[in-house]
Amino acid sequence: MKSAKEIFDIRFFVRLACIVVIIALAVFLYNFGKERTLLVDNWTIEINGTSYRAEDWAKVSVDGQKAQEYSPRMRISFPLRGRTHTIAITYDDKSFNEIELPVVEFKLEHDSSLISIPALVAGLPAEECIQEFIVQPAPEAAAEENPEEAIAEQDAGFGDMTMEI
Amino acid sequence: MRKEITSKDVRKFLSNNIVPIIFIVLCAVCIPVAGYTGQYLVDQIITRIVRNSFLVLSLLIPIMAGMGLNFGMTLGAMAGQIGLIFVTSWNIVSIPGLLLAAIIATPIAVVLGWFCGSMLNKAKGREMITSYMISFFMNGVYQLVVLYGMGPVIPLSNSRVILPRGYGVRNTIDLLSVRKSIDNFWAIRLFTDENGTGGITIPVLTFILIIALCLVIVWFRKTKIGQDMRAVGQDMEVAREAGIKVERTRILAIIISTVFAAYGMIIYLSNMGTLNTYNSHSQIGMFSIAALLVGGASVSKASIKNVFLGIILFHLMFILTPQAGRNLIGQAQIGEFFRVFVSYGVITLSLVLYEIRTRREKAESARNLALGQKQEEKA
Amino acid sequence: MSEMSKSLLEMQNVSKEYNGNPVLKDVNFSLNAGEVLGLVGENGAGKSTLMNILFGMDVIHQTGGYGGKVLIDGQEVKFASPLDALKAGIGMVHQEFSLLPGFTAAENILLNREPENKSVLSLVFGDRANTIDRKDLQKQAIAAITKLGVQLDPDMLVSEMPVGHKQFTEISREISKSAIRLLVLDEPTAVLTEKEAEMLLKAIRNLADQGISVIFITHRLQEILDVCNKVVVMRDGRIIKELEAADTSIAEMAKLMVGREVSTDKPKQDHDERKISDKIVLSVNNLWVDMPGETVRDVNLEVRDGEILGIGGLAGQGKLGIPNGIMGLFPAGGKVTLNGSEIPLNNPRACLDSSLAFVSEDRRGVGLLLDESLEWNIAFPAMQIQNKFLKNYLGGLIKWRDQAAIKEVTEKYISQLQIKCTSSTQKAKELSGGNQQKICLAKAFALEPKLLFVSEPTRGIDIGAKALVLQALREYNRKNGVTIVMISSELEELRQICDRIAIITDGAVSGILPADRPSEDFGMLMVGKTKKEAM
Amino acid sequence: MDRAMEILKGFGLPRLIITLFLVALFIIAPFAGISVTASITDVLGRFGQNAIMVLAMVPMIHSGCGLNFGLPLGIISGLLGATLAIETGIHGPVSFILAILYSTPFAIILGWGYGKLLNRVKGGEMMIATYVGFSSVAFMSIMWLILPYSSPTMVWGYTGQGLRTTISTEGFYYHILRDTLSINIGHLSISLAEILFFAFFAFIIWAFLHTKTGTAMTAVGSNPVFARASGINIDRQRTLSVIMSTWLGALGILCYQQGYGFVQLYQGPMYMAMPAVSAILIGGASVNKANITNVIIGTILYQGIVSMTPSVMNSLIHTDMSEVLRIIVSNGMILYALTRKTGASR
Repeated sequence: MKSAKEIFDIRFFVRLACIVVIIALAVFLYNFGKERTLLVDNWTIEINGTSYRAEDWAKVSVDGQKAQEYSPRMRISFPLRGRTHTIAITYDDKSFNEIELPVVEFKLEHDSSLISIPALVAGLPAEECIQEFIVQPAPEAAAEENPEEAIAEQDAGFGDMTMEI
Repeated sequence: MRKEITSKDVRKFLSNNIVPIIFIVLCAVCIPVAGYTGQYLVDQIITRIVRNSFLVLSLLIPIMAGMGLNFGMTLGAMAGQIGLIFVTSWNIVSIPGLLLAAIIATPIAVVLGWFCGSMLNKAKGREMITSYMISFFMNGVYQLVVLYGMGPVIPLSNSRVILPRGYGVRNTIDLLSVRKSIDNFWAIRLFTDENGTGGITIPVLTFILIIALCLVIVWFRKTKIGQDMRAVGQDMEVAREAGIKVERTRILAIIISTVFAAYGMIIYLSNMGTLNTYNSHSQIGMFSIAALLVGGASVSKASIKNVFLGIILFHLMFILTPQAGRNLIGQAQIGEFFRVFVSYGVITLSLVLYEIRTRREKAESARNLALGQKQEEKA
Repeated sequence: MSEMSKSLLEMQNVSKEYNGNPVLKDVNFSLNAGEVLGLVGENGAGKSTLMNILFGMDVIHQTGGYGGKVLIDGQEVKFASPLDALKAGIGMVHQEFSLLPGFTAAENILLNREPENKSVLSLVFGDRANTIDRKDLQKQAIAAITKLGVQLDPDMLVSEMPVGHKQFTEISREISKSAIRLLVLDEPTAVLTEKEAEMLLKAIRNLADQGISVIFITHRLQEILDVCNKVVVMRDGRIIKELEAADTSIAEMAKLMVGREVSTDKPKQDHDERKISDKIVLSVNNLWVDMPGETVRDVNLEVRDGEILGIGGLAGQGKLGIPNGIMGLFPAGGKVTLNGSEIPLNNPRACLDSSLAFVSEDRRGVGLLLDESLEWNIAFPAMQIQNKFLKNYLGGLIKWRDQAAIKEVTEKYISQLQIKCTSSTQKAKELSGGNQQKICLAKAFALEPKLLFVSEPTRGIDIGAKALVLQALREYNRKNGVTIVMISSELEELRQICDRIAIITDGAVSGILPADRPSEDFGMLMVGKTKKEAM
Repeated sequence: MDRAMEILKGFGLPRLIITLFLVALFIIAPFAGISVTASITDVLGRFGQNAIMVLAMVPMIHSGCGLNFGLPLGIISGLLGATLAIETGIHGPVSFILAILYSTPFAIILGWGYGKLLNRVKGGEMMIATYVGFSSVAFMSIMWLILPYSSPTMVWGYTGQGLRTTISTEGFYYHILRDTLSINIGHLSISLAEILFFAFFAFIIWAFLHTKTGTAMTAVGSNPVFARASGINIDRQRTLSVIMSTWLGALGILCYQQGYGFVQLYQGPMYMAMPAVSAILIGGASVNKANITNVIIGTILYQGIVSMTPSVMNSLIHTDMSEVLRIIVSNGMILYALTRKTGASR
């Protein structure tokens, strides 16, 4: 039997540290590399009973990318990596003055989220402007795939010969 | 002093390098017939090297440990695919996605490699056929997991990965999110035309990775474990007498190979851009082994040089033959069948040559004895 | 020099039994530091068992340990494994090389004891991730080679070495182990050329001068005289005599090795005065056989009609190669004539067709179909060679196995040779060694040969079975007039049953003597003295 | 009790599990709404179709060449026979006999070459056999494209050159055995001709193994050194066994085609060795021991599982796991045989 001292030597701790670092790296990569979809939306929206009307014109830049111009009832999706992002909005007020909103920082929680320009313009805190966006599964146009068939074919030797490698 | 080159030396050189020579001749004949431009071919070859060299390199270590061609590298490919299925489902993109896939694939590859290695320890002397059957067997298990386990048991739900019926992974998964992310991270383009297309693309980062793996293998040969593997590969009994843990060393060789194969598969698929869930891995072992053998490796001896020469020659043949077939007979299909025939044929030829050579060496001692008596008589 | 007086190794009353058969009885000897001890004896005298005990080999533990004491520096030791013996500074060089052909001498010398560069990676991947320090490896190897005092290139691949260098590599490996104090060399010169052997003997003296004791096992008695301080002669598991090398001679040692007590010196069996005709049945000229471990180099031999010719000699000298070569089981060359017609070599069928038969020493490997019934084993060669036990249908187109005839012949031999078995359909692997041997004999008898080779017929079977087997052979010879060539390592056995005995050394016949000659004469032949010198 | 354990041990755990699994399937079947008689009909039909290919394993195992992973070579001879027979345009039972006759010389020539090759690579037969099979399939794929066949039933319509991937045996020898001498009891239908066809060849093999040459072949497989010491020409026995195996493979595929209804060319024969290999192993054979009983039991068990699992599984859990299950069972069986300590001589 090995004594406790022999098991818990420096090598043990180095290995433990390695495993911890790798797990930490994995967690970091998961957060850092995860791509989420953000829909920036200029629709009239109702939040907590209050209705916010769509802006007539707005210019929005997510994470400092090239700004996009919005007219009402417009919705553009951005694939975003990582969790924390910023949004900068420029909009026209009623007297057609261009007003730049201070840059808002927000976090994405869901795979697909929707952020509302009118709500942000109205000065609501960012968390309240974001909602989860549930994608309606589009009806499958193509015939349903059947992996079982693929397996059976593969076993019969088909599909090997023309393979690109 | 100039060494005389006798016809015996030439014959020996030919018989030791018969496979690469066949391929060089084959390619030399096909290049003019296929009629591709040199630039196109160079670009294609670079792409193939990028794609395949990691996979082929993973075969070297078991050969060093005397376990022959590791047909079980398919297991590593499965692990790599499982890693990619996870990151695609979680939508982790670009290089972080590939890194995470590699982290996920590693423990799976280690377990599979351990399984494969322990099995091979029970079948000493027929490692190759056994590792071949292991790859078939584990293919079934992989399908069980991917087709019925993913969804209900392993919680994945992304519709890009999982079939609409709620369980099982799609036949093909689009890897757009990670496609060429390592290659394009730092790519140098040469000889492009006005539109910025065509020409030759050199993915520098991928090459750095491949060179790093080569260095790792060179370093590995110099380590104690590398030395042990060479010892075990030459004679298990002598190694055991010297106190080397033979079984453990052999298992380690397979584990390392499997893990490298997993990484290789991730690089390969990220370059390809699509994952054929039920097909990609099943043939990759065969093609990698064929490429290595084309480079002049044998069942018992292989080097990094063989890997690169092999990939260049084998894939040159692979690119050329369909076009050559079309230009020659008017049917590309013949070329396609031909290249498959050549792949299988090369493996067959190498295996046969290896067995014959081993037996010939055994027969040598009798000849020496007869010779000795004759010389005595003369004296 | 008070150190010298204290013995490094001492054996007290060591004894050992295998399954109730005593193989070592009351062995006592001692060895001082820096001494070279010669250990001589015939095969089976107990030398290797003694060494196995010294090294704590598994085979000893598995068969119930040993009696008596082994002392090192006056302390009793019981090694659990060879590794323990190694730790105590005892090393052994075996007869078979344990070298890796693709490694250099230096790599082989330090196999699995390579000096390493510590690297950080070893903290994660374990010690085996350290790289090997090639420079130090070279240095240590050279140190060991210099200590031995031989010429050996540390960078030479083993596969390209002459045999002598391989032997030096093996010995250097033992010496390179730290704290080596006692080295056991098992027939190190057997495979060497004269020059290499000389070098080795010098090296042994060299080691002894450095205070390392050596136990030197050899059959070349001259070497004992050249290099040893004292000699221990073993026979039948006993130490017959301990001699000072300075005051003995080859003749004395040879006599002690093979000699029996006066009462048994005359072979027990009645050598019934019978006339052996001068007719030569089989003559062998310039035979060479490539049988690993039993190489035949140049054998010339004549076998007379109706006699029993014994072929003896020490293990590894090539006596087993002769029948195996003639019968085509190993690559062979030369000329073999049976009754005036030449027999093609490397063709077992031709030998069998010309009424030769062979009972192999390798019962399980060559002699038997272990997974098949006794009926098959006995009837098979006769069926294949002579079309016996077959029923012909359709005018001989279909040769059907005649189960009844096979059963009949099997039962005949079962009763004739008193084979113990449940039935004639029992599997051969289920029988005991002695009964398996009888099956092998029955197989050969069923062929009804004119000349029968029997190789080591009594190896590994108990005494009762031994007597039966020998009796069966003799009867077969007398009744059927079949000439028998019997190969055996046991000289006494040969002397009991044979008419003449040929002794093989170094792959050639060193002499042929009538069986009733005193055993010393054979002993002299065995240790490499020619017939003339023995006279 | 010990005796029972002994028998159990000899039977082998994996085989036991497979048998119990099949029995369980038959017990469950009626509850899942599947007719047992229809299932038995199906299993027997598949048995008749496949048994000869399994039988083709026997000679090579007997002579110590190991499992015949090179079965595709025999199948190719069969395919050549089949296509040549169809090319003649003769319909009906005669075409089946013609196919057998045409395929025989190919089987003998290919088997002879294959045997010579295997003799030069003793010890590495199985791996090389696998790849000889694959290479020959790939080579024949090219040949099917360029050989000058002209029968319109076989050649691609639009190019007029190259054979189709599947050719119907309808009108030639489709169900030539299946529908002859078939016994119908309710839903149970047994094709006597198919079974007799197999029984005939099984008998020939059985009888062969009782002749002088057959005995020599078995001895070669059991202990090649013994056989050589007894004056047997090992190489010749091995070559003979390979020729027999190849010829039986050719017959096997013809028998398969008459039941299945199609001639499958190109990559069709690629993996056909695996089911046959694993069937004989399931039947109790090992890498170097096999007999006719192993063939019969193995084929029934293997085909039973292949035909029963999909229907039972489908009706129970509405998931067709049968294909995956088949891959695991059949390859697992081969793996088990390869990694067993006993019979590890090769």
